[in-house]
Amino acid sequence: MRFRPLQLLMLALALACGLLATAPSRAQDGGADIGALVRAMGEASLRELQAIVSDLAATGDPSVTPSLEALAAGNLYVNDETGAVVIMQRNRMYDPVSEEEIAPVGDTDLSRIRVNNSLRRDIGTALGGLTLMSPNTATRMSAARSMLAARSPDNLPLLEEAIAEETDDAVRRMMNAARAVTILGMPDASLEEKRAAIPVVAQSAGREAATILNAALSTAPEELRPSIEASIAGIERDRAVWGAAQNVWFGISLGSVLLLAAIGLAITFGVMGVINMAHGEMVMLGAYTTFVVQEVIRQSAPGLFDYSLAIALPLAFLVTALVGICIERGVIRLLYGRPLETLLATWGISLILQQAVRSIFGPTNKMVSNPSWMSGAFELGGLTITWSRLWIVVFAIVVFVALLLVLKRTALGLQMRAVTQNRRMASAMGIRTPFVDAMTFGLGSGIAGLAGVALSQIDNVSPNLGQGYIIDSFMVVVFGGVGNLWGTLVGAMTLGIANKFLEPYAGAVLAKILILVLIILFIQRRPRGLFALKGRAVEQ
Amino acid sequence: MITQAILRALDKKAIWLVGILLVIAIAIPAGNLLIPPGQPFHVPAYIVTLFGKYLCYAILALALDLVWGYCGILSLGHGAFFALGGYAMGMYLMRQIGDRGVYANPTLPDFMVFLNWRELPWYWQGFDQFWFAMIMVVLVPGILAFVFGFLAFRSRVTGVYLSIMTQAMTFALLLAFFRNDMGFGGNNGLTDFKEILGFPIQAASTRSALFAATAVTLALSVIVCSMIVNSKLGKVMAAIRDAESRTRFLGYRVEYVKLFAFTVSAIMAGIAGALYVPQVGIINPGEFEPANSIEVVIWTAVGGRGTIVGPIIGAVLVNMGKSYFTGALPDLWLFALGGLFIFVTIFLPKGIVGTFAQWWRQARGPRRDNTTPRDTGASADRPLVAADPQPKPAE
Amino acid sequence: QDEGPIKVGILHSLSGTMAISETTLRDVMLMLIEQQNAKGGILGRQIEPVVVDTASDWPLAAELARRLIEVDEVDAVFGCWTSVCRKSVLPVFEELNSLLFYPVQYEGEESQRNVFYTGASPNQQAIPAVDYLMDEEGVERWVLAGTDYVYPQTTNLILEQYLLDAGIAQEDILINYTPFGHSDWQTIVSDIVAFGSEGKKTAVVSTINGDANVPFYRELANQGVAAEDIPVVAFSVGEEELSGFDTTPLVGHLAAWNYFMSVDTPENAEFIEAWQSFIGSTDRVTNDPMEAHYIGFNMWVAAVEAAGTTDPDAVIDAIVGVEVPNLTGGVATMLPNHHITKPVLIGEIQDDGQFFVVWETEDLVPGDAWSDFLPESAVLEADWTAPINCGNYNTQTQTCGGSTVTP
Amino acid sequence: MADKTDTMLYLDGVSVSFDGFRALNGLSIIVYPAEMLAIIGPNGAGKTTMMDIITGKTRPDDGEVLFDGRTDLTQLDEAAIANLGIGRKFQKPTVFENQTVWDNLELALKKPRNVLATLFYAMDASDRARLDEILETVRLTARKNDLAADLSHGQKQWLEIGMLLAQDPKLLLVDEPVAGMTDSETVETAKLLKDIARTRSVVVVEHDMSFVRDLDTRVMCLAEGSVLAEGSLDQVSANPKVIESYLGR
Amino acid sequence: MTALTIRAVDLHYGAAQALRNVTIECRPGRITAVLGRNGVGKSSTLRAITGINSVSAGDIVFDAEALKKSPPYKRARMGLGYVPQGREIFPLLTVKENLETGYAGLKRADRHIPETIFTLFPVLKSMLGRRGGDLSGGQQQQLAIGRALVTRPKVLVLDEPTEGIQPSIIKDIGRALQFLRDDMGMTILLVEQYLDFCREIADDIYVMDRGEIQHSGPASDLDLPEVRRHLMV
Ligand SMILES: Nc1ncnc2c1ncn2[C@@H]1O[C@H](COP(=O)(O)OP(=O)(O)OP(=O)(O)O)[C@@H](O)[C@H]1O
Ligand SMILES: Nc1ncnc2c1ncn2[C@@H]1O[C@H](COP(=O)(O)OP(=O)(O)OP(=O)(O)O)[C@@H](O)[C@H]1O
Ligand SMILES: NC(N)=O
Ligand SMILES: [Mg+2]
Ligand SMILES: [Mg+2]
Repeated sequence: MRFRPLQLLMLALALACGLLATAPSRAQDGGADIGALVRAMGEASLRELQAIVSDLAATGDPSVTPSLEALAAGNLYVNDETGAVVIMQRNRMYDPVSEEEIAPVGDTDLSRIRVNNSLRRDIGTALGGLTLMSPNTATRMSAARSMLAARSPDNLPLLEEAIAEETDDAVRRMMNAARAVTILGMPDASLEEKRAAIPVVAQSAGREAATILNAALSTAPEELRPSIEASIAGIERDRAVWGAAQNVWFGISLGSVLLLAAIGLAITFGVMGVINMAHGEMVMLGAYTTFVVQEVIRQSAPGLFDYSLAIALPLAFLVTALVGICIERGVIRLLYGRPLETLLATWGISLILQQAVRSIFGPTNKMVSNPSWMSGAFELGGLTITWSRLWIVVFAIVVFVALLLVLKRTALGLQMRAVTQNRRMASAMGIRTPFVDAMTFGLGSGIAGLAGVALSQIDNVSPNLGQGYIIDSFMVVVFGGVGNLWGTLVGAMTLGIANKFLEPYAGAVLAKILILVLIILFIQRRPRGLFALKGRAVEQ
Repeated sequence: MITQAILRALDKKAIWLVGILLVIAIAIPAGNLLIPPGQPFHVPAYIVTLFGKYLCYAILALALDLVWGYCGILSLGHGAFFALGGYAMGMYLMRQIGDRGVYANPTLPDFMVFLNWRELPWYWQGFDQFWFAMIMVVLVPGILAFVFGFLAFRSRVTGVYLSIMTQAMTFALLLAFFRNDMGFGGNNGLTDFKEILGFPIQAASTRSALFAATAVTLALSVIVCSMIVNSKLGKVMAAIRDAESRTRFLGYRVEYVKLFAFTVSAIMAGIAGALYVPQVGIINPGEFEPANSIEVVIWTAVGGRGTIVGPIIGAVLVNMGKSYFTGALPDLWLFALGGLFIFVTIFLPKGIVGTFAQWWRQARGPRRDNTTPRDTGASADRPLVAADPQPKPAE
Repeated sequence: QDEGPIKVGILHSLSGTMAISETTLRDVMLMLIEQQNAKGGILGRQIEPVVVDTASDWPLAAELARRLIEVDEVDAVFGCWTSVCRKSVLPVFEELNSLLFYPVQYEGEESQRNVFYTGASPNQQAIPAVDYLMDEEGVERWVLAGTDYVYPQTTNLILEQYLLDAGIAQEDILINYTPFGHSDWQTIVSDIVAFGSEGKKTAVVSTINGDANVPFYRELANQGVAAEDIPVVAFSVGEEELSGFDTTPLVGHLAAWNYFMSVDTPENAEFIEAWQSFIGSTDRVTNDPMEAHYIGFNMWVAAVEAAGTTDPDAVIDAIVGVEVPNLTGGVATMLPNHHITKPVLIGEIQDDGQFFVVWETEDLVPGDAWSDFLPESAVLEADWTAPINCGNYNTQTQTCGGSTVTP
Repeated sequence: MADKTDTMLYLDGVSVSFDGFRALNGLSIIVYPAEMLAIIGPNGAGKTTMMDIITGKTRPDDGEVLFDGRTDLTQLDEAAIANLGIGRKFQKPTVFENQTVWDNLELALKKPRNVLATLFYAMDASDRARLDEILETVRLTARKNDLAADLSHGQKQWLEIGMLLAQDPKLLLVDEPVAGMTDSETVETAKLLKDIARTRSVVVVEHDMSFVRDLDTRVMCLAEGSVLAEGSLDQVSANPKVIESYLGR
Repeated sequence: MTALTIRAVDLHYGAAQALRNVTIECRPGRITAVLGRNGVGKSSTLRAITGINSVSAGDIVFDAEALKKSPPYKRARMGLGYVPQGREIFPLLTVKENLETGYAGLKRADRHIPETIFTLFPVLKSMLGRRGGDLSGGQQQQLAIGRALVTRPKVLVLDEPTEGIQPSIIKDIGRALQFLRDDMGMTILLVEQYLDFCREIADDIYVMDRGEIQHSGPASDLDLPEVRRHLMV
């Protein structure tokens, strides 16, 4: 099993290419047979693979790109029987050299050729050189990025050639940055070249600019120093500003998570006065609904995966609203007029729901994935904004506004408030109190379910999901002022932003403790929360 | 004057309760130590420890009932006072280990040694003395409650706002005690105790003595609580619970009354924690968990709040249930426990004791019920706009 | 007395925060007992499991441990996950002289006569992982990120000393702690990125606990922290944790364990097969603590067979030196310090949620109860065989410290 | 304004507004010891607000509020004001619903209010006699062991009056005492208040003109937060502005 | 023909009986007044009619339909308007919203506030945006009456509506009730302590004592000595 016929050959090749690599050659017909090298990958160990990759790179032949890309992406497979190496993508096979599609040969076993980090890094560098001229913009971009990371003087001619041909602005900027960084690091580059490189580096080398400039500072000639120093100072200034902006953004995004988690509670607790300890479990049910939706989609319609959240949202709302209505009709209904008892009963409900989910779905984490539009990040000035967070912020605001409209602008909203303020009198005014109660609790629960869909995108989907948010949710609602939706919004955002400004100084643990202490002290100043209702009306 | 107040405290119910507790305090240790295993009345060591723990919980629940059931302050952070008392005791027990720790360091507890602490922090000084530790058992929870209460009651933080703030307090303490830097053993807490007052902590006789001490402390707590609630102060507390601002207009200093009840209650909770630690052998930040404090509320509600026996019965029964079910139905016990809570709320709205008392009274003839609050909503609910003072009519 | 079944206690949390990890261990124990019974039990007697739920409540764990031993009269207990659970039940096992098999990696600094530590101690996980990153990936800057509790704190203390000894500058080490269940990782991940973008090759050593890992990795993925740039090596992330999300963006990040489900050995294939059919789902994964229970259980069986009785004292004497196969093709030996020998494997996360082993120790590493990198414990040694018979024997003073003296 | 000394209650230029609405507008009132003042005025004139200010429930934006000619009430809280000897009956009867009628009165009974004193308080025969007497006065003897919650609206009014008596204050503020009482009860109440006013200062707010007539005392009409008219009832009710805004035609 | 009949009703609070065999007939287009001392059961009677308290025996017939155990909101939707004792304003809703709670049982076309309410109680119009709980006692009482009128009731039940209201508005209320009776044909059941007011507007009276009806007859009976006796202390 461990016998590898090609082992010796490979070793020899590796040595040879190691030699070759020291003298960069762009020869198109560099001796080694690409097909044989690719085929050798099928049986190679990790170390051998590393050698093969550098051999393939050394050929300089663009036709090695597909196989290397596939290898890095984990799409390169070997046929266990024939030893043939193929690319598998979306259940179709291609030849790794010619990129032609191959008919599947029976149901032979394919096993994936495994790669590790350092191999992927090697492939990245190798591909960088090979793909700088690729017709695909994204590929060129990542090639330019890997050139920037490599900072090797050897790449300079290649880069310059590519810059001349480049049509895309962003890619050209990245290439220029890579070139400037390389030049700045070269001892033998001319003063003029270096001088020109400084602003380019400062502007486009990203976070590393200061480090690169600092490194250059130590070797730079006297004349260049002031200009490098000025650039560094400029970068530091920018960084401070962007750092603050970043904290605000992080705070808003944490605030939106808190808002989402708390807003359902602002109904069941804030409006209805039910101390709803099962609120977290409603959030959890929403997340599990997302899981089930994704599971069904994965099984039956993988193409719809990007819509999974759109499908999960209404379903999660319905499911949790229904559960909420059942809880209201079954238990809470019997407890109006003694709100504190609801603490006891909903605690019991929360235990039961948790255990039920544990029994049905098992105690372990469930797999919920981000659709493509929820993954990754984009840059905004000096900020890295992740899509998932951005969408959650947007979603939180939409939910908030919708809820505000329901409560303030609809007949149901008015009736909800009337019923919870004086149930008997509301009934005597002709309001169907049982219906309104059920709807109110259902609405609060449904909104918790919506929060669950959002939280499933950033957190664990496990039976404990809800427990992690319940304390924060109560804190937000109380801090903002019970019964005031705006209070909940401002409360969530304040706590989020305060937390994120404290965290860099105090650390996550102390920040959290400090926030709690600040809330306690704040309540001494405003005993009924941020947006306290005032006047006689409250005291009755 | 004081004797009069104590005499008033000992109404028929309280005398019975104290009597039973004192009998238990003698009988169970005797059944464990004097009757050899295998004899019908032998009490296994397991039962002694277990009930010792339950009785500590009972003191805690009674303490909570004093503020919640009688004064309308729903504390969701009483576990914090319990834990602080426990830590004070734990620190004493830690110091008692002396050089018998794994690193044989005569002053530093083991966890400090392996985390490279060089010397004992100032706040650990003195805990090698039992009397000092006992003073701290009372002072630390007492002072925290006093300061917290002073701030909160003076600013008129009431109802759910107060409840959630007590929860914030215990949660902040939880996080703080988790930190190794605090010097309380991080999340592992304090453990590996050897001796208390020179007696080996695992010896059957020590265990029995601790049990007896717990039962006697519970009896004393019953007397103290009974004395408070049967006095005019008890009526003022109930008045505050039901109509806080009206009580002010009668000239009562609501904040001082609350502060008194809260501090007394915190001290009781702290003593309960101190008795608990040597019996279970560990104190860790888990005791600050908000869920633990909520459980205390639940024991009290199940037993019947606003009564003296209720919280004791609730604490013992719920915990017996938990002990039994976690072994008998490990996969289903949460359904059973959750179901129990729902059942009690709906069918026994005044808790076990309250409801039975009502049946009893009804069976004996239609007399007015004026011991337990009618409207269980009470003043802690006042900020909840839903508070609806009248019983719900049939719909 | 030797009639009827032999009882084995299973003391794990089936509810509360730890249920997510521990329920699987209960299940694997049930499977192992079932298998052993199918083989005829031990000493010709069947084994009867007694399951309790510690509900992530540590005083309750102590109470239940006492009940298992005193009331149910079990002969050995397999249980606990967290250190605090172990610490809380430990006095009970000592007092009632019973056996506890503890299957999870922990901070070390402990050896107790009645406890068998079948998980890794820091020298069997953390140190080899750091060696790997230093040697193979050329890492020069380190972020030690952990949940704020004893295991990460101790491990990081050990690692920090180890790194300083290896010539890493203090400013190249960033230590960061987060609360349990921390879910907002934006700031920390961006700090890591910033720390890692100063020119030196940077890696993250994560002792982040259980629940907090999923949001942490999701944030890593979203902020685009690629393993090629800043690899993260974790000690508490296994197959079970990864089954909670899509690992495609995380391919290449690492974990150090003593077992991976992906290890290709006949024993492991058999184990996985048995597990999946026992649990009735081919989606369920196996992980390191499960292997630890597998080893621990087999060791206990072997020791009981050897001693010819379940009597704890006899088993404690018999078990030291017992060798059983582990699942990765080697042999686990129970050492006199009640820890076991283990291989150390470094795996990279794959897009199917499995680990690809990229490195492993040549030899088995013996578990060290007392770290050599902490000044006070470097001189301590645990040896539960005659003549030392001590969990914390001071090799300098040649005395046994504390009260854990020979019984 | 007039001399502050020898006054029991002295309000000068008191104003307060809520969200821009001026509920009291430069209100000035003087009440002397052992004097009764009846206040009438349209709904929303500010009568209850005035009492809120005297008892410390609301802080005035402006103006002077003195008790006994020297104590500045705006600096004190409710309990301190109550302990000075100012008792109040609320417009909407507020009693301790979960306690018995007897306990309600016991709580109100004039005794030291501090924590330890209440803890060790024991009722003696004279206290008991006093409460029995009050129960007779408010006709609740038969219901002394019933919960206050079980009383009818009018009975709660009486209980609150009883509590006011038990407090034995120097200044009584009585907000609409006869609302919901029968005519004969109204007459009784007037007698009771007149009796009290022989030794105490009493401020009564009422809309029931026949009751005010029975009180036979100085009358003041408030409107829009300040004094509209003052004098005997006949003088005031002849005032066209009072007729216009209050009595109607 | 009656619009509302209470026949032989008993009502208990726990073990205590508050109403004994109470029978009241409200004839359409007339104002029926119920009088009695404090605590005789007047409010209990009205709460039995609205369904807030359930009766232990007897019938309540509204519009020829027996109400049995139907909940208050059904009765309200059938056309029963209620002004409770103690106002029972929704404290955190604005005056406007308090009035709008009456829309619940109305057809969409009817969902507006009748102008008569503002002519009767001009103060409400100027305070539409103020929270109900902030109003003065008398303003709240006016709001409570206005709120009941929004539901366009066929039968209006009022529990001491003049309590705490200034004399001029009491007169207005009297006029308004007469207007509702005469021009709108509304049936009105009124509990009142204020005898002069009753004398002026009531058509029929019932006098209660200790939970029982002691006398019934035309409003002119008010001056009979036996009626007076029941109203004395
Ligand atoms: N907190 C508040 N917010 C807004 N307006 C208020 C507030 N409190 C009182 N008001 C207004 O102040 C005015 C005075 O109210 P007040 O209760 O003092 O009247 P009153 O003279 O007692 O009337 P009534 O005879 O009806 O009891 C009223 O118009 C009321 O609506
Ligand atoms: N919720 C209740 N629980 C118990 N008893 C009650 C309740 N409400 C009223 N009662 C009692 O029932 C009797 C009748 O009360 P009701 O409120 O009907 O009197 P009323 O005639 O309206 O008196 P008022 O003129 O004072 O309003 C009273 O004796 C009262 O104490
Ligand atoms: N031992 C641990 N991982 O807590
Ligand atoms: Mg008023
Ligand atoms: Mg009435």
